[in-house]
Order: sequence, then C-alpha cells, then structure tokens
Amino acid sequence: MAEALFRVEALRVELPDMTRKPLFGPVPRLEILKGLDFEIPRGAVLGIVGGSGSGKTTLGRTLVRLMEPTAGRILFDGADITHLPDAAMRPLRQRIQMIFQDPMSSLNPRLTIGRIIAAPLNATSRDPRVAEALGHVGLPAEFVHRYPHELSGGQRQRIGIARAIAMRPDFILADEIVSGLDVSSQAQVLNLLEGLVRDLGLTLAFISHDLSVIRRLCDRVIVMQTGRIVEEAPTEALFEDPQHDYTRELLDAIPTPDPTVRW
Amino acid sequence: MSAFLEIRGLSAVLRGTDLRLLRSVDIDVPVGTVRGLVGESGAGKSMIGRAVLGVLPRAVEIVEGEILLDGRDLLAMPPVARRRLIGARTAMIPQDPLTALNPSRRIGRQITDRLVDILGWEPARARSRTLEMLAEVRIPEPERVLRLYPHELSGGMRQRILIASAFVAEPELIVADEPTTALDVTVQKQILGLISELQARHGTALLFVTHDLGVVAKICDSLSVLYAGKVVEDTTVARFFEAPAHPYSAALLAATPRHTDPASSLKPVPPAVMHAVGAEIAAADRSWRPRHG
Amino acid sequence: MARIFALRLLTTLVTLLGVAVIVFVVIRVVPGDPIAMMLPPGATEADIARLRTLYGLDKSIGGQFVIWFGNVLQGDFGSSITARQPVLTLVLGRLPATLELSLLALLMAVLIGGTLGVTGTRLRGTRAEAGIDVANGIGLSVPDFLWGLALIVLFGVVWPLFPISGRVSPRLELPFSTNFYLIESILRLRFDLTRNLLAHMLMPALALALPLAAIISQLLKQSLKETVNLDYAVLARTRGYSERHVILSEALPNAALPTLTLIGVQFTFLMGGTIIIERLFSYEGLGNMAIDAVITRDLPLIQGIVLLFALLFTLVNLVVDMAYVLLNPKLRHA
Amino acid sequence: MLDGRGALRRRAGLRLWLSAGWQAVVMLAALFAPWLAPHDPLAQDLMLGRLPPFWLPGTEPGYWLGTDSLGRDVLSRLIHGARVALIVALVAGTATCLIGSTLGLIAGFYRGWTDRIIGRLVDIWMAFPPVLFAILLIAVLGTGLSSVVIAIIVIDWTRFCRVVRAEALNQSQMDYVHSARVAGFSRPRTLMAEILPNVLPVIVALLTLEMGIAVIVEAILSFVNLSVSTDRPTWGGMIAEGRIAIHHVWWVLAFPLAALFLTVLSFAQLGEGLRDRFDPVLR
Repeated sequence: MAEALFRVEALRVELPDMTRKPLFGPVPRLEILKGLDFEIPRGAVLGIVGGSGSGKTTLGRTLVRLMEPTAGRILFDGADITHLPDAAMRPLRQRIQMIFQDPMSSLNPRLTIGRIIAAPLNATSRDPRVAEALGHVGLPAEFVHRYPHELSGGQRQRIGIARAIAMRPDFILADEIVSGLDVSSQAQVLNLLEGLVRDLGLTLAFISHDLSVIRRLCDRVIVMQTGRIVEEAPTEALFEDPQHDYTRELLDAIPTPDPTVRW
Repeated sequence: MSAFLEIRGLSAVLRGTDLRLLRSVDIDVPVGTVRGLVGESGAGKSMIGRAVLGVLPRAVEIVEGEILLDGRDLLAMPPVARRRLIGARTAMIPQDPLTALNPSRRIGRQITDRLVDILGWEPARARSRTLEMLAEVRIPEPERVLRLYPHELSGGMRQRILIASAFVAEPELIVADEPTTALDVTVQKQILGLISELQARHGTALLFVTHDLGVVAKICDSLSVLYAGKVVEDTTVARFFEAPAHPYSAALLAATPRHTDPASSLKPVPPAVMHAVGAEIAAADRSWRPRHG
Repeated sequence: MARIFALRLLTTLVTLLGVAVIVFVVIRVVPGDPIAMMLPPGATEADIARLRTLYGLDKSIGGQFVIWFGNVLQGDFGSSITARQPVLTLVLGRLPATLELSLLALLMAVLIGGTLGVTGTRLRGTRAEAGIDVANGIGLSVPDFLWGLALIVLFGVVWPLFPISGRVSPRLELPFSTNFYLIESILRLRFDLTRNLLAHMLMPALALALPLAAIISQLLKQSLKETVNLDYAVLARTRGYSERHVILSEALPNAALPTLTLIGVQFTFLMGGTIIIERLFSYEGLGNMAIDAVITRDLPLIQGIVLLFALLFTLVNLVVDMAYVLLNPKLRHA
Repeated sequence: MLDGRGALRRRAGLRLWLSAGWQAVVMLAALFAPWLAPHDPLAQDLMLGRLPPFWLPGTEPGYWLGTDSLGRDVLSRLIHGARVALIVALVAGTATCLIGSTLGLIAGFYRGWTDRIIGRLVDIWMAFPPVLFAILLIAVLGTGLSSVVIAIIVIDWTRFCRVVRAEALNQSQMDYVHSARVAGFSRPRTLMAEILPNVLPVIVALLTLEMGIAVIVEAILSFVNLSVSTDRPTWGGMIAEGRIAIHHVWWVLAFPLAALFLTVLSFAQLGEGLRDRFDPVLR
C-alpha cells in the first residue's frame, strides 16, 4: 500500500476553558480531542461522522492547521507539520484546502467572486485558472463580477468548492458543507464534489453529522464520540455490520424516507 | 367527520405588492392525525403554520381564503376573539429550543403563567398539571426543573419542556415548526418518538412542518408538498412513498439521501422538472385575480 | 459571580492608577515648570516658594509622583490657589449640583428614549416608526452643546418660558443645610423651591438628555424588534397574549439588558457634557468651576476636579457592569 | 419590499445631495472668504453696533445678517469662521481616524497583549470627561490651531479605537478569515486585503461623524475662549459673544448656531449616504 497522504498519531487538542478561569493562576484546560490515530490514504475519501460535541470540527481544523495540536503528530505527505510555524506552513497551504460549512461567512462579503477565487493565485495564471475553476463547478464565467450575497446558497457553496480546487490541491477538507442546504442543492453539490474527486484525483476528508450522505460519498468512515474515535471501518462494512454501540445508535436514528422501515 | 383544521383557498402576498407568497392553499388536518407540510426553504411551509396560529410577520398579508378551526373561520373573527380561541385550543412546538424559552424567566413560570393568565386556572391546578406533564415527557426531577432557567438545561431537555408546554392544556391542534432540525439525530429520534406518542395518546391533530421527507415517513399520516407557496401534491404517506404523483415531489424524494440505497438517492433535481413546475406556478398566477383588486 | 466581581474590581483599580499617572503627567510634567503654570495672575515670590516646598519639586519625577499620589489617596488634593480653601471642600460643595443635574438628565433620557423605543416597536412598519427614526437620527448627530444653545434661543429668548442662567433664582431665601437643593426641597416639602429649581434645571437637563434619549430609543427599538420575533415571543402570542404584553413582559426584560450596558458608558458621556452645559447655563456646578479653574490656572483645583470626575466615571461603569451580572440569569449563577 | 428599498434609496440619495450641497457651501466660504465676505470681519464700528438682520426694522444696507455689539458684520464673520471649522474638521478628523482606526484594527485582529494594552489605555481614557480633558490640554499647550487639533486627536482617538476594534474582532472570527489562512495569506495581508474592506464602511461612517464632532469641539473651545486667537473669527467665538448679550443681539448666536447644526447634520448624513452608495453589500 502506498504511503498515506495524512498520518495522524496520538493527536490531542486542549483548549483553555475561560468559563472556569480563576482570578490568578493557570486557566483549566478542556480536552477536545483525546488521542486520535488514523491515516488518510492518497486518493481516498474519508468520512468523519459524529454528533455535536464529538470533536469532528476541531479535528478538521487541526488537520488543516487552523488550530494547534497539544500533543501527537500530524504527517502530511511524510512531512511533520504538527507544529510548523505559519511562515513555513505557507508553501504547503496550496496543497491543503478547505471548504467551510457556512458559505455566507466563508466568502468575504465585500469582495467579488473573481477576487475571492483569484486572491491566492499568482498573477500570471489568475484569469484562466478562475475560469477553469468556475467551469468545474458548473457556473458561468460572468459570476466573477458578482458579490456573494447576490448568489443562492447552493451557488455560494459551489464558489467555496471552486476556490478550493483553483489552488490545485492534493487534499480538501469539507466541513459539513451541505448541512445548510436544501435537499435539491445538497444533491447537486454532492454529485459535483463526487465527480471532481474522481476527475482531479483528490484526497478528501468529509465531515458530516449525516450518515446517509457519508454512505454515498466515502470509502472509509471514522465515527467520533466525545473526542475519541469509537469505530473506523470501510463504509460498506460499517453500514452492514457496525461494531460499536454508538455507531449502531447513529444508524438506527437515521429517518429513512420509507414508511415501511420500522424506526 | 370534518377535519379539525381546514384551510381553504388561502392566498397571501408580500404587503403592498402583487407578489404571491401562498397560492390558494387547501389543507385538512382531521382530529387525531398528523399532516406533514414539506418543501424547500422559501416554499411557504412555515408561513402556513404561522397563519394558522395568527402570528404571521407584518410583511405578509392574507388576501383570500379561510382558516377553519373546528368549523369557525379564524380570518373572519375579531382579533381579540381569534387570539383567545387560538390560545385556548391550539399550541405550537417551535424550531429552535434555544430561542423558544425566555432566557430571563424560570421554566415553571413559562409553562404555568398562561394557564393562569389566559385560561383562568387555579395556580395550584396549573402547577400540579405541569408537574404531571413534565413527568409524561420523562423529565427527571420535575420539581427542581421548574425552578431552573433555560440556559441550565441541554437542547434536548429544552425541547422536552416545550413539548410538555404544548400539550399541557390539552390543545386540539398543535403546529410543530421543524421541531428537531436543531438537534442531533439520536436526540431527534427520541423527541419525534415522544411527540408521536403524546399525539396518539391525547388524540391531537398535528400539523408538522419539516424539510425532511425521512421525518415525514416516520411520523406523519398524510402530507402536503409545497413549491413556491402552492400545494403541488396532497396525499397519504403510504401512497406518496410508494409512488409520488407530481414530478416535483418525485424529484424531491429522489434527491433525499437514503443510506439503505445510496445509488438511487441524492439525485439532483432535473432542470426540466424545475421548468415544468415553474410554468405551472406561472399559469396559476395568470388565472388568479386577487379579490380586493 | 464573586469571581467576575473581583476581576472587575481589579481592572477598575488599574484604570484609576492609570488615570492618576496621566493627570500627573499632564499637569506636573508636560508644562515644564509646573509652578509657572500654577501661578495665578498677581502671584508673589512667597507664593512660588510655598508651592515649591509643598509639592517637593526638588525630588525626582518618581519621587514626586509617590508623594503626590500618597496625598491624593488621603483625600488631600491641596489648596485652591484662587479661593484659598482646601480643594476637597470646594469640590464636594459643588458635586451635589452636578449630580442632581446629571441624574435628572438621565431620568429624562430614559423616559423619553424608553417611550420612543417601545412605541416605535409597537408601531413598527408604519410612518410613525419612520418619524421616530428621523428624530433619533437628528438626536444622535447633534451634541448637547448645540441643543443647549438652541433651547436658550427658543425658550429663553423667542418664547421666554424658563430662566437661562443659574441654579435657582438669586433673590430666594434658601433654608437648605446641604447642597442637594432639589432633593432637600422635596424632603422639606418646599415645592415652591422645587418648582423654581426645576425651572432652572429643565433646559440644561434636556440638552444633556436628548442625545442619550436618541441612543436609548434607537438601541432599545432595534433590540426589541429582534426580540419580538424570537420564538419565545411568537409562542407567547400563540398562547393568547396581547402584543402589548409580548413587548412589555416577554421582550423588554431581555431587550433592556444590552441597552443597560450602553447606558453606563453613555451616562459618563452625559456627565462629561455637564461641564460645557453648566457653563452655557451659568449653573453653579463642578463643570462651571472646572472651566473657571482652567482659565485662572488654578492647578490644584483642576487636578481635584479631574480626579473626582474620573472616580465617578469608573464607579458608574463598575456599578453598571455589576448590575448587568446581577440581572442576567446566565451570569448570576456563573 | 423591493419597492420600499427603492424609495429608501431615493430618499437617501436626496439626503446625500443636500448634505454634499451644504458641505460645498462651507468649503467655498472657507476657500474664498476674503472675496465673498462683504466686510472686514474684524472691522469694528460702534456707530453700526447691534444692527439686526435684514428682515427686521432698523437695518443698514449691506449688513445682511446684522452686526454684533462692536459693530462687526455677522455675515462676514460667519464666512471667515468657516475656515477654522473646515480646517479642524479635515485635519483633526482625518488624523484622529487614522490613529484610532489603526490601533483598533491591530487590537481587534492580533488580540493578545497588544489588545490588552490598548484596551486598558482606552479604559483609562474613557475615565476622563472629554471636554475637560480638551480644555486642560489647551491650557497646558497654549492656544492656537495646532493645539486644538492635537487636543481633538488626544481626546477622540478612543472613539475609533473602540468601534473599529470590536468590528475587526467580529470580522476576524468569520470563516473567510480562516479561509484566507488556509489559502496561505500572511497575517498582515489578511488584515489589509480581507478584514479592512469589511471594516471600512464603519470607519468611513465614524470619520464623517468625527468631522462634525471636531467642529463642535473647536466651537466649545472657542466658546470658553481657549481656541485660536481672538482676532480670528470662529463660530464658537461668535456664540460666546452672542450668549453674553443674548437679549440684545440674539442673531450673533443664532446664525453660527444654525451653521453648526447644518454642518453636524450634513456630516452625519454624508456618512450614511456614502455607505448606502458605495458598500457592495448594501448596494
């Protein structure tokens, strides 16, 4: 088996708990991630699922180094990026991209779509790459002159995808990217993402609270509960034969659109 | 037997314009049954629920139609009488348990106040009935919970409080507006189970607003599918999931994720379907003349 | 909750220390020879010598600060050069007049602003609301100084309803034993004096109140309009409560909370405004005294007044912050 | 709703034009005062003292808005007074804005100890009554235009700092800032290219307000005779003279007061108008 694109070893994240800050002395710390080990193979689509408070969003933000781990190691393409300072991280940034949950908040409201997608690109390749990215997500090139608030929710999320793929990354983290969308937009965005992953050979980590979406998109699934991985398995196996109680509970709770299936 | 709630030809516009928000909506909710109201955002599903309860935003103006509660037209009643009737015989389970409880008042008062103020109960009776109801929604230590403030309870617990508060005065109709959208799936299952159980036990008519066809399949008896303020399909749950009649509702069902059958779910809505339903709306608008000119 | 209070008290002390340092720097260090600054017109050689020894100017800057700050902490602000009386006595003698004026203005601002905010919410979406918005806009952009002048022209000259100078008519016999004239006149049931005092205070208080009233009205309306659309307010309506009840009983207690914190800072602005407004209306309060002190270069007096204002401002903010904690159930139990 | 917004836009447009019109009048008066003023603003003539404005009986031709107790022409003094007002508005307003906004942006975006120091400094500043602080500074620095400008900067930078800090803090928690980091932007570039465009509308609104406030502060200082030297006519100085002889020459007070009202209101309206017109989110 080829070397994994991401390797995570004994990853821990703690945050200061400001609600219990004493008048003097150190702030007590809240453990968000309690020692995670997993790999993301090159070209894989990994699903990360869990309820609120499971730590899945923190895990995502730590992978793309928006948050600093307390302990453990993160290896990207063999290089240790666990505590890489911002300046040293910057050259790697274009290989590691992220799509955010709320496109309204993640697209700068006072920049045009063109500038949002082009900003991180260097001047020579800008225009063709922006047009190419918009083409990939099925939006017309005229959209470069629009502002985010002039688009629909589904269109905004496609701009989020275009911005990520314009960088030609190796890896994309998608954090709950369809949870704010209507079912029709959700289906459209997911199909788009599925096609792009296949065509561009991307490696994807897909964070979601919704197992039925994960089932469609992912090869492997990590189930998280209160900062720990309770189960990791290939998608098929996880759905056919869940091992952990919490996984079974999650599967049982999915309201399938079928009144004949007992709930 | 006629339905407890009957909506007949209800149309609404954006105040001061001809822009239609509801398009001749007809909906029945017979006693003891659950009617799902399904659609995507902007379809007007919450607006119908709010119209029934008399809490539409000011920008929405009802221009024609009837909302019959037990045979009496709410829209033809004087405002104060309508408010009293709605307050006495209906209840609402709102979407977001975080904003549905007043943060500066204790839980107990939030449930009992209206029993005393509006329904004229003795305070002691209101209190004992509330405790009974809290036990029915399986809240541990109900005596203690009455003295707490909302922020001291989890989201799931708050939603239980709101359910108890909805059922406490034995209303004949409850409007539930996306009551589990803000919750985790495991909590959602418990809460929906609870709503179903109480609805069946008390024989309440329930109008259940949701965007999730999965939820409809689990707790509704019949459903109305809305698009742009128009009911495009009105049918029973059994028939709908067997074979949806309208192309738009069929497309909606095909777009809904289904883990038991990943390959045939999450289908994008074909543009042809959107065009067809758009044309249907436009045709209906051409033949429509608002009553007040 | 005790933790929040302790933390807040600590920052207040740090602020007050910073205030002392800045007052010291502005008054004692920047002018070069502070004695020259302190000289009233017609000072003698003996005055200069007396002042030099009094302030220990032969010592280092740090040493001078320690001596000065030590005196200040003991309530010794020195003696006024022009009035030849202890600064503390002078300042405390004038404080009641300024407090009465500010509190009356605050009361007027809360009443006007609160009424407009609630009425605007009640009438949301109508022309009346648009009218309130325009009034708020003007109230927000025109400062107290201009309101004061406009009131003088309107109700002092064009349509002379109220006296335009002083705190009370000079010819009246005053039976008061404290300087809280207004409060004492009420307590002594001398309502003729109360009326006379109020007639003098009405215009300056209104000038101070209008900008704050506009801020309260705008913020309260904004937060009420958000609150009346929250689910709990909608629920109250479905339960048969009237719109009036929903606004006053359900929404107001929650919407008032953000307005309250704002009133704290804004009340200190209002008190700062008394300085020029008292001057404008020749009202015998601290502010009028402060301007006289600056013009006559009575440095010890200036110092005393600035420190007193700073103490009042920090106390107001402290009290408001603590009230916020007490009124907010989320923080009360923290 | 769409119609409502259109009406709002038209009304906002009208307000913007009216405000800009008054600003233009003030600016022209300031620039061309020597040519526009019918008389020498300092020329005293006790024979022509206390002349009322043109619509009242007992006027002298050529003295449109009357004269003060010393017989100086009110209109000419008003026109010349625009000079000090305009200089103070532009210089003090802009400088205050630059200093306060820079500190606010840094505090709100970088957080940490810089934020704590700046925040503490703002707290200390807020403990001083601004007018007293300004008067005290002038007393220490001596009168003159530059002292007035310095005093305004020193007392008012906190106004920008507080609001801009809060807005920058608010914006820096938005996902588009995280997204810029994922894209490999450096911190300063994120601040300038991503956050600043979103804070700018607030800064512009504050700047126009501050220009109005600066004019008022100068008028207050003139009123207590602690601004520029007395042989330079100012609106505040005229108001002080008018206040003393209010029952004889109320017009000496009323006209500069009206000018101040219009100036302050037009600056406030200008801010709102500019925002409605140039903010892409509102446009």
